[in-house]
Amino acid sequence: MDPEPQIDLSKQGVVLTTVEGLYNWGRKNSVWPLQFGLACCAIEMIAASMARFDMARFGAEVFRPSPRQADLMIVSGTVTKKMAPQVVRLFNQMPEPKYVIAMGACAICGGPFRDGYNVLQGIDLYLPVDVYIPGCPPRPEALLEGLMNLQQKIASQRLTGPARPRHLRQSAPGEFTVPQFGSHDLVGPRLPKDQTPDANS
Amino acid sequence: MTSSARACLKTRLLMQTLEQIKDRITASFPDARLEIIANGSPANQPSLLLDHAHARQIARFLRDDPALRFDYASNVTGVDWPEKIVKEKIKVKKIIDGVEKEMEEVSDRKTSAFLESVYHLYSMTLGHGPLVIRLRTVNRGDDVALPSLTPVWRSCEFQEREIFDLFGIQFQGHPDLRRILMWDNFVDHPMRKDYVPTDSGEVAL
Amino acid sequence: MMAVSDLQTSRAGDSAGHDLLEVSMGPHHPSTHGVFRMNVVLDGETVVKLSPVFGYLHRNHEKIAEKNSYLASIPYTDRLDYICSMTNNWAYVLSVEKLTGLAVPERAEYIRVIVGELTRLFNHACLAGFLLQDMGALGTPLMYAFREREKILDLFESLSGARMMCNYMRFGGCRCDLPDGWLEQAAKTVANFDSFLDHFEALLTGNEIIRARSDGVGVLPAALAINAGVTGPGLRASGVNYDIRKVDKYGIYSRFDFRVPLGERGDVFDRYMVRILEMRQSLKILEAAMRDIPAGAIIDPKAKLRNLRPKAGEAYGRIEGPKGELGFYLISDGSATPYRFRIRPPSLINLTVLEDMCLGHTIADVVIILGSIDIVLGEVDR
Amino acid sequence: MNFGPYLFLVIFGLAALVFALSPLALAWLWARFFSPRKPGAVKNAVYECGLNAQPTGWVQFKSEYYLYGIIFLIFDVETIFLLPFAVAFKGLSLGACLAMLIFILLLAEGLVWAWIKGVLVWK
Repeated sequence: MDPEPQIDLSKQGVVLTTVEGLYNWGRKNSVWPLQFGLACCAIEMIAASMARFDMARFGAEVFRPSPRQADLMIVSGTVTKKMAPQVVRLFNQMPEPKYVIAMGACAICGGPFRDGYNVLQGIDLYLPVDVYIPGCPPRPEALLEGLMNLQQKIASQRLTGPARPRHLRQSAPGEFTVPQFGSHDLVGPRLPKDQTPDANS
Repeated sequence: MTSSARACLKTRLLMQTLEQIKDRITASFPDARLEIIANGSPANQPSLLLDHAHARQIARFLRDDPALRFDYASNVTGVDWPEKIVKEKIKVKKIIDGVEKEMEEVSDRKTSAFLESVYHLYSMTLGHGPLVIRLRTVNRGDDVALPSLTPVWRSCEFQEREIFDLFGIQFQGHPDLRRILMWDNFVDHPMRKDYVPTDSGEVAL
Repeated sequence: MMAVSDLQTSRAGDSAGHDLLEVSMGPHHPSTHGVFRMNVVLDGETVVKLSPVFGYLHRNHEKIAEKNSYLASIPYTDRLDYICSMTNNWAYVLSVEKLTGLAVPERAEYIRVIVGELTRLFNHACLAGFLLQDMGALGTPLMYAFREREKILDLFESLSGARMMCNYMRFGGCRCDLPDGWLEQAAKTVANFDSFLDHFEALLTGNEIIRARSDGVGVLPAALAINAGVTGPGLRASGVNYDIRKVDKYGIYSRFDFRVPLGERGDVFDRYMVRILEMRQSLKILEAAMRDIPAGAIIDPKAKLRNLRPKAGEAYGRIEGPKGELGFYLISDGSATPYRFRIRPPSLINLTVLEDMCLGHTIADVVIILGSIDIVLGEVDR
Repeated sequence: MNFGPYLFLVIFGLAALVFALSPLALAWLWARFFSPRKPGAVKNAVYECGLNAQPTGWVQFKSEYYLYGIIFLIFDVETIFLLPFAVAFKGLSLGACLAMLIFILLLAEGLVWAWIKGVLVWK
């Protein structure tokens, strides 16, 4: 659908859209994040949801404590090896469609604590991450910008065709293996490198 | 007269009393082997090395003695002293052609390897401190047991568990000696100097 | 009441005609202020046994610090108690100054007191906000507290460049001087912080729901508090007069006259009230410090920062952080990296008595008692 | 063909039924065509704060909870009966008021008995 007629029509109060457009428009403006704070980035995430930076403008201020009612997991803080199984299990217990934002240098690659013996060097070793937000901690505006990037990503997802997202493809795995505690380190298969979250977006 | 100088003055008052404290302890525990370990930094916090047998009784004495009243164990630290070759200049007295002269000789000496737990004690009732006491294990290998001071000060409970978890010192008499930070079936003691972390298969950036 | 010691796991003996339920308020739980876990054994709704589990945010500060130079460890201290980065810097820098015997110029001492007390202000305000959130007042007190915190973070940002991770203090002084206009802005913020506190107290202190929920809940006797090493507002709420600003007189705290508020019963309400009163005393210190801050250098010129190699020796320095006694024990062997870098975590040691305070209370009270201890997991697990 | 006064009731019922079932049918169709079901062992496991849940749910609860719940239910149902009585209160004869009074007093007496027996306290 080319946008020009759409814009002219919407000036006269007539909205033209597709089923997909409506479906994605509804989803992107009510992304419910999981109440899941790990470390310093969690304080910046709380500050982003408070009055001054006001995440409510993006419909994302409803922090759901239970993974059953959340669509977005903001991994805000250092994922340690002792916490990694819980993070992956929580992500598995969230209903589809679900997204992951890796907030802060620690969630992306271990950050300043990269060579700690108990620190997982990035959550994308076990989970498909949709948006990476660099910073230590990223400012609340950076988190909001990451949220906008995610909203654009949701808006551009297709319902049918080969390029549809992971949760709409029967072939794509619905569950990610939870790592186990070994005697020296975490054991268990990691996310294969080629499996980017969504082939097309 | 800024802060650190004033702080040194205050601890200096304790400095003289460290000898007095040592004498006070040996007065009531005659066969305890105590040793004052100097501290090179200007912080002026020398420490008192206790022997295993009397450690807990001396600790209880330090807490309950009316003149000392060290009722608050602020900080318990584990330190790993692996074996080191130390090049030392030893002053050797030699008789050279009839005259006794002091000669300096360089020789390397293997320091003894041990694990250590350091207690910083303060007194909330009398307001003085820190009194630093140290406990050392026999070696770093099989005999790494130390008497636990948790029955005397409950603030050592979690800190001694952390030393057991990260250094491997077995605290005898600790009510609940389990790992506190690492997961339960973790076997290494990661804060030891010779701990080699497992390579996480990650390409170094 | 069943003796705690002879308790097995969840299917314990049902002497009272019903089973005991073992539930884990696990690493991911809205009331645990981060990734902290408590294994609670419940007799109906009453807590019979509570064992805390730590380590979910053990980021190995002490191992990394052994590979870092003394200067490189300063940004890591920001991330210990990630709400009060300035006071963490101060504690570390104080113990390095003890290790090396560095002197601190007057102006730097005043700046340290100002930013330290500003940190204490918004830490206690946020604590009250989170505590009320645990009691069920979702959002409102926390919104007020975070609004004030944002004002003080603006001050820190204009001073040090970063909102939360200031990395501002150095051995022998501070990194940069106050930008012009900063003191007036800080004076304005401190002036209307007083009226914010009046609003806050009007909203909270007299509220009978809060009194009903917190009077006599989680009582901590003074003797147990001393023996278990509880420090900070939790200790003073039990009536023990021990404030390291008065005991050690570090920095220039001896020049300010401020009183140390003490509680009587040591329950959740006393811990809340002591913090509110401490905020008022901090305001007095701030006004005095901002009034007579001298001009002058802010760092000791001969303080070597980059290649600091302190003589072999050790030092234990401590300050009265917002959460309790925050201490750094440094052992140096003459090289550029510390031989041992130990952090005395007030939050972890204050949790020693969590079980003693929670026994016999309902699980809803456990949430409030944990909230009143004020823990931050970055400092608990280090 | 006169269906009498009940025709609109049937239509009204059917409309309500359609109104209720159509979103469900739409959702079912959507799920069948667009988003395939992918149940998994971890996804369907009990959520226990991120941990592996040991099945301790089936625990014998304190009996006081059960009694407390029953008493609440009784008085909840009682208020339903009181509603028509309160609405028609003005037009009632003395006999009706007496009967209602007996009904209320009987229940109040039950509450007093339960209170004395200490059922309402489960500490």
